[in-house]
Amino acid sequence: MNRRIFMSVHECEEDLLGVVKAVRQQGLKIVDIYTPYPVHGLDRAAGFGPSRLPWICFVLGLLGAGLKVWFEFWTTAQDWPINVGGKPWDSLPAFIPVTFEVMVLFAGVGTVIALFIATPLYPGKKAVTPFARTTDDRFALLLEEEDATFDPDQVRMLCERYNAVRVEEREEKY
Amino acid sequence: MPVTVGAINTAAVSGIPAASEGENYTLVLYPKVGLGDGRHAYNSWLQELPDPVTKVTWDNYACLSVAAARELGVEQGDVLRIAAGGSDESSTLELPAYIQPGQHDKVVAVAMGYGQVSSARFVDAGPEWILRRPTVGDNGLVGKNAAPLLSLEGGGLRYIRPGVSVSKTGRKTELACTQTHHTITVPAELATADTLRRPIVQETTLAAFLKDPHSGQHHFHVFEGDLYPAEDHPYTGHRWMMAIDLTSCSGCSACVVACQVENNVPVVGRDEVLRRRDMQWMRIDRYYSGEGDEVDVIHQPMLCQHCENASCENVCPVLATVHTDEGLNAQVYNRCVGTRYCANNCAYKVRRFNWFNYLHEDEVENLVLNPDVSVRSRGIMEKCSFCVQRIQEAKIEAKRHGEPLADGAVKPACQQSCPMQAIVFGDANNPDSQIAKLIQSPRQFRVLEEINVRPSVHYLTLVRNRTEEEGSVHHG
Amino acid sequence: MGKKITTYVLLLGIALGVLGFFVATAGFHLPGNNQDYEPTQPIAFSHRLHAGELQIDCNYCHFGAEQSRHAGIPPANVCMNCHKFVTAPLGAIQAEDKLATKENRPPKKVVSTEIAKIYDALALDSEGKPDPAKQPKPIEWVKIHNVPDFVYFDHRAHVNAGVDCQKCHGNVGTMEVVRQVETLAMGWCVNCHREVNKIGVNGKAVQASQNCTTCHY
Amino acid sequence: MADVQTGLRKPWILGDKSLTQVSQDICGILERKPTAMWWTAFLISLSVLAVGAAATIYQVATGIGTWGLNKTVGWAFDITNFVFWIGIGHAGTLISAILFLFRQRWRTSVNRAAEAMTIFAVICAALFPLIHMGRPWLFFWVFPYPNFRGPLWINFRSPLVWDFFAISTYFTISAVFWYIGLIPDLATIRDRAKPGIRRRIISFFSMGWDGSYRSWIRYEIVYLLLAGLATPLVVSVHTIVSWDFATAIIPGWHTTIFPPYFVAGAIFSGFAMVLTLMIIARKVMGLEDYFTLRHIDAMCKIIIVTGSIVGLAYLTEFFVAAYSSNPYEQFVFINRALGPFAWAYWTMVTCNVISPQLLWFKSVRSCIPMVFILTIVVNIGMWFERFVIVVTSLHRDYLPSSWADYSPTLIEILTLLGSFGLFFSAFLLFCRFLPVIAMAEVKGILSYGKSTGHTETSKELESSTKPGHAKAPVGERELEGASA
Repeated sequence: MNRRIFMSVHECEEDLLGVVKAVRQQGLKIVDIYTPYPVHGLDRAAGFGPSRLPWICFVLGLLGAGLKVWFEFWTTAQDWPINVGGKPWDSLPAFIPVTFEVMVLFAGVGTVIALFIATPLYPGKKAVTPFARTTDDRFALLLEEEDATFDPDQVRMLCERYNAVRVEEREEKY
Repeated sequence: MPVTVGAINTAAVSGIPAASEGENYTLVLYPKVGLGDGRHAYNSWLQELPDPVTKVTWDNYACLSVAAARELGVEQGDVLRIAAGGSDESSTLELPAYIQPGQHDKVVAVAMGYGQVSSARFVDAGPEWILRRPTVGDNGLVGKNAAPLLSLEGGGLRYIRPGVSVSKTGRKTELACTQTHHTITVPAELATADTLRRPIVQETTLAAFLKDPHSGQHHFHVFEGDLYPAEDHPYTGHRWMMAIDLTSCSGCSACVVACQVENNVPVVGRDEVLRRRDMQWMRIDRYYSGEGDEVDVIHQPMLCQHCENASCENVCPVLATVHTDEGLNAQVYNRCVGTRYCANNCAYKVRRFNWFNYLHEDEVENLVLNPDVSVRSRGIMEKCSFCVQRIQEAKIEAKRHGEPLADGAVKPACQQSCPMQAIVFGDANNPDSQIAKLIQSPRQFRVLEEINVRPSVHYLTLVRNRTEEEGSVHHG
Repeated sequence: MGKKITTYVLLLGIALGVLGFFVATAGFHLPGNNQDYEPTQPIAFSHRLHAGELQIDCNYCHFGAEQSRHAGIPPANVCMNCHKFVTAPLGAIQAEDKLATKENRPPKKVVSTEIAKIYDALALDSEGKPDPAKQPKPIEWVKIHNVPDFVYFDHRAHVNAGVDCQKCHGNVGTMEVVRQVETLAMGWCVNCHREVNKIGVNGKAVQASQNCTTCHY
Repeated sequence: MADVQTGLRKPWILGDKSLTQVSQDICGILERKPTAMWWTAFLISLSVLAVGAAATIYQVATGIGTWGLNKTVGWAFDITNFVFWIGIGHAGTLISAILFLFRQRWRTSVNRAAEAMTIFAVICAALFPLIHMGRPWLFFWVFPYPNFRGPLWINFRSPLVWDFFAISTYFTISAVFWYIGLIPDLATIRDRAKPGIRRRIISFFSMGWDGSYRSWIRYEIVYLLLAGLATPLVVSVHTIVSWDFATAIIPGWHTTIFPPYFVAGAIFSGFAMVLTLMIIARKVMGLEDYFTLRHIDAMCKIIIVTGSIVGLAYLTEFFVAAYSSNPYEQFVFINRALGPFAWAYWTMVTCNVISPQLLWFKSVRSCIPMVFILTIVVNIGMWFERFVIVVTSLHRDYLPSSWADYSPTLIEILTLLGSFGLFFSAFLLFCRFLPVIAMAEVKGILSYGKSTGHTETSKELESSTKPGHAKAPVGERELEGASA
């Protein structure tokens, strides 16, 4: 299925924030925004929902810590208990450091992998930027022309009010 | 138990001339403990055996008293020329000085048994690497032969020669010493008065001991209770322990050699001893206590203490040193990766590390390797095992014959060779054993008891045969 | 067309390569693991015949196992306890007997080539009499069950505890040529020690030590 | 939003840069040929590394006896270097993570280089526990993997095992953090690069980053999570390293003060090293506008604080020893100050406690050569701190019979030098091939502290001009953009 995309390119973050707020007020559907750096407040302005990655991080951390405590207990107290320096079989305080490290390792690496899957990002992936300079100094706002009520000319005027340096319409498969 | 001391036969020493006056010294030649008159000079074990008093290996030296050294302006290691009159080469000897507290001020003492042709075989002793220094001296031999300075008098050899002159040559050599701090006290400038003497040896006098068998004991803050549940590690079978009687120990070092022979402990050569890497599992710590030249000597055999709460075990990352259920601190050579953490964390510094591939240097030694003990390669920690190979053998034999293990059936090499029977080893869980009784002795103490590592090696207070109750005994 | 052939050749090559890899690595053992070691011995001694068919007790030849750390390789004298008289397979002797009857002469002593090697080692002639021209020399048996030098295994302790020889050496009585059946890895030893502490050895309760110093010193 | 906070604050980035100028400045370094200075520095580092590698190979081939260790002093240069490098490695994650959580904007100029420094320092550090082993080829025994020994596991009670986990986790998380931070910048470089092999490689590693805001949201969250995880991690790592000593029974090691003391020391030395590197880098690569005197000033202040904490720790150690009435403990500290290694002890005190006090003076903080020298002095001092802790505690412990001295061999000294060679070689390569300054982050703070002129102008336009006011330039840019 094809859809029509309306793109407006801006030069600075204030213009972008302004135009995003304005199009949201008009009830237009934002497909995506391309920025060279994370613009603060844009997520709220664009109405993008919060990420669920913190939950993944939390669960993985718990999993890592739990597995490690169990593993340390199992190896030193159950599988092959060996008397080391008269310490009890289950030397829980001595297990804390490694448990903590494994928790951080699981949570950190797991979250990053989750990010790569969710975004998605992977080595060798071909980048599809709507406009070449969005990784340099341009901010691009992509709107979807949902139905006939979308008036390209009116939107163009709105965008240009926020110093759009370029406005463009295109067909896109999706 | 009263002790009687036999009368000294003064007639036997009447022939010794009085100490010479003025610049002249009396040269005393004495046979070396290990080498004898030199007949054992080919034996690398004995060459590397530290002298019981000076702790020097691989060399002979001229012992001077502290006062004589001060008078001559001599420091340890200064090469001295000892000239015994006469112009020929054989009547002079150049040897490094060793300053010996407690020696007569007018005596210079030199060990025999060195400079033997048979010691030329040690030219390659020790590991081969770029910074190594040779084991033999400039003459290609170990030490200098002092025999030409013997004199023949009345058909007998005289080991004492008065009227020798001692002068400095200006050269200096290092002596390969296994112990470089000689007193039981720490340097005075680095201590407060009450921390000067370390409470690691208990000693008392006979008079005080007869009055109170507990005399000489230190009263540590003994650790009450334990953080850890004791039921995790009950010692229900055998519980191997050792007791060493400091009163009996004469420092002869037979145990040191016996242990080296039994356990395939390598000989490392002079350079390695100089680098403080001697490998003997058992050492005899010799401390001087007392002031100036008036010193008492303490010999304290020191070996792995097989601590119940061994600090070495906790730190090994790979479980190469762990505890057995018979109370042994096991060192598993083939598991060791050589982090040396255990040696660092040993309060007694009894762990030995194979810095190089040591053995296989000496062909003769390799012929007498004990097949019952692994030969350790480089990068591995080793230490006293309480001769666990003998324990295993005795246990299996007892089981084979269906008999309980008798007390005394296991004798580690040190105990076996101790002429004073100062070392007793056995199963402390056997109430009839000798060791079980000794650890109840009022003289019993353990070294560094206050750090709660719970050593399995017990010592018995050194009782000096003195009538005064205090004498030169210094309490820490 | 040429391209297609190249593709087929390549695919075949890959398939063969993968197959070859699996064949080559099928017998892969970690370094130090000599499982399935089956060397040729200087004498084609058959454990199947002696231990299996003839039911000779292991301890008859390997008498060290009960009394010492090593089971030991029997000296050639032990072989001679029987092979002084048993010199060849029955068939060969009967054939010689037949031949001798036919030729009307006393039968010659038949010594099989393998047994002759024992005689050779003991410097005996074919009659079993000392031969001054020969020098006695040891038979160079190849050691199969070998543990590293830092492992001190003791046969005595195991045999006297009632452990069957087959537990470690496999069913030697069925082997024409002896092969190492077990890995002899540390885990294999340890797990047996754990197991027998629970179930005993042949019904007898034992205490198999799991201390490191049991084997390593 | 930026207009609210501006006005009173000074910008962190000088030169009134535009967004594309930032890309131009940072990527320009990578797009030019390396300078003669870079080649000289790189070749020197590489030669030093080669010498160190030769010494290490000789040591591994011959035996650890080629070091000056003995039965009493079992660790010296090896663990000293290890703790030293780990300490250096702490600043990177601290700047990246802790300052990120505290919203310290100045971190953006230094965090990339500091993170790279962390990674290289951790590599240098991890090398020493490896080569200090008697049998380094069996190092993997420290890892609990299933095996044919029973299976025989490892001793989780050993601080060396904790170390192993701490360092590998720290290295992994730091590397991931660093790489995550690099992705948007790699995309910038990719989109600037001419087609060719370089572009293909960068494109591969940029993971198809396109600057989509949906990605940015997740990215920001992950970055925040990683910062939140790395902050306790960075504290835990040096705490665990300090437990190598603190859990031992050797007087001078066995002390509860070590964790905070070590963490403060690590930050202290790490910041000093970051400053050393950045002062060189700003000069050589012309980054004066990005790494300004204000940055140096801020970092100097942290050095004063951490240096003073370290000084306090030295005093506390003496107090605790005196208060303990433990003769062994008391002796160790008197021996440190007055014994055979007193020279090392007083070098440490001079470099770590006395010299950073100069930084109280604004004039010293703003004199770059002075700061440069002081940072090097601090690092010398921190190396000696670890040397003093390791060697003076060991060489005279409980039994006087086993007291021994220690002196390093040539092999040990060359190994230490070699680790510096490795560190600087890696850092120089990093400067050549990757952006030294986090462009995406710097762009984010460009407007901070700037006059709000631009925004006001646009507002003005919004109200006064008609839509479609921006004329001619738009057309030009449209053409320019059409090629995308």
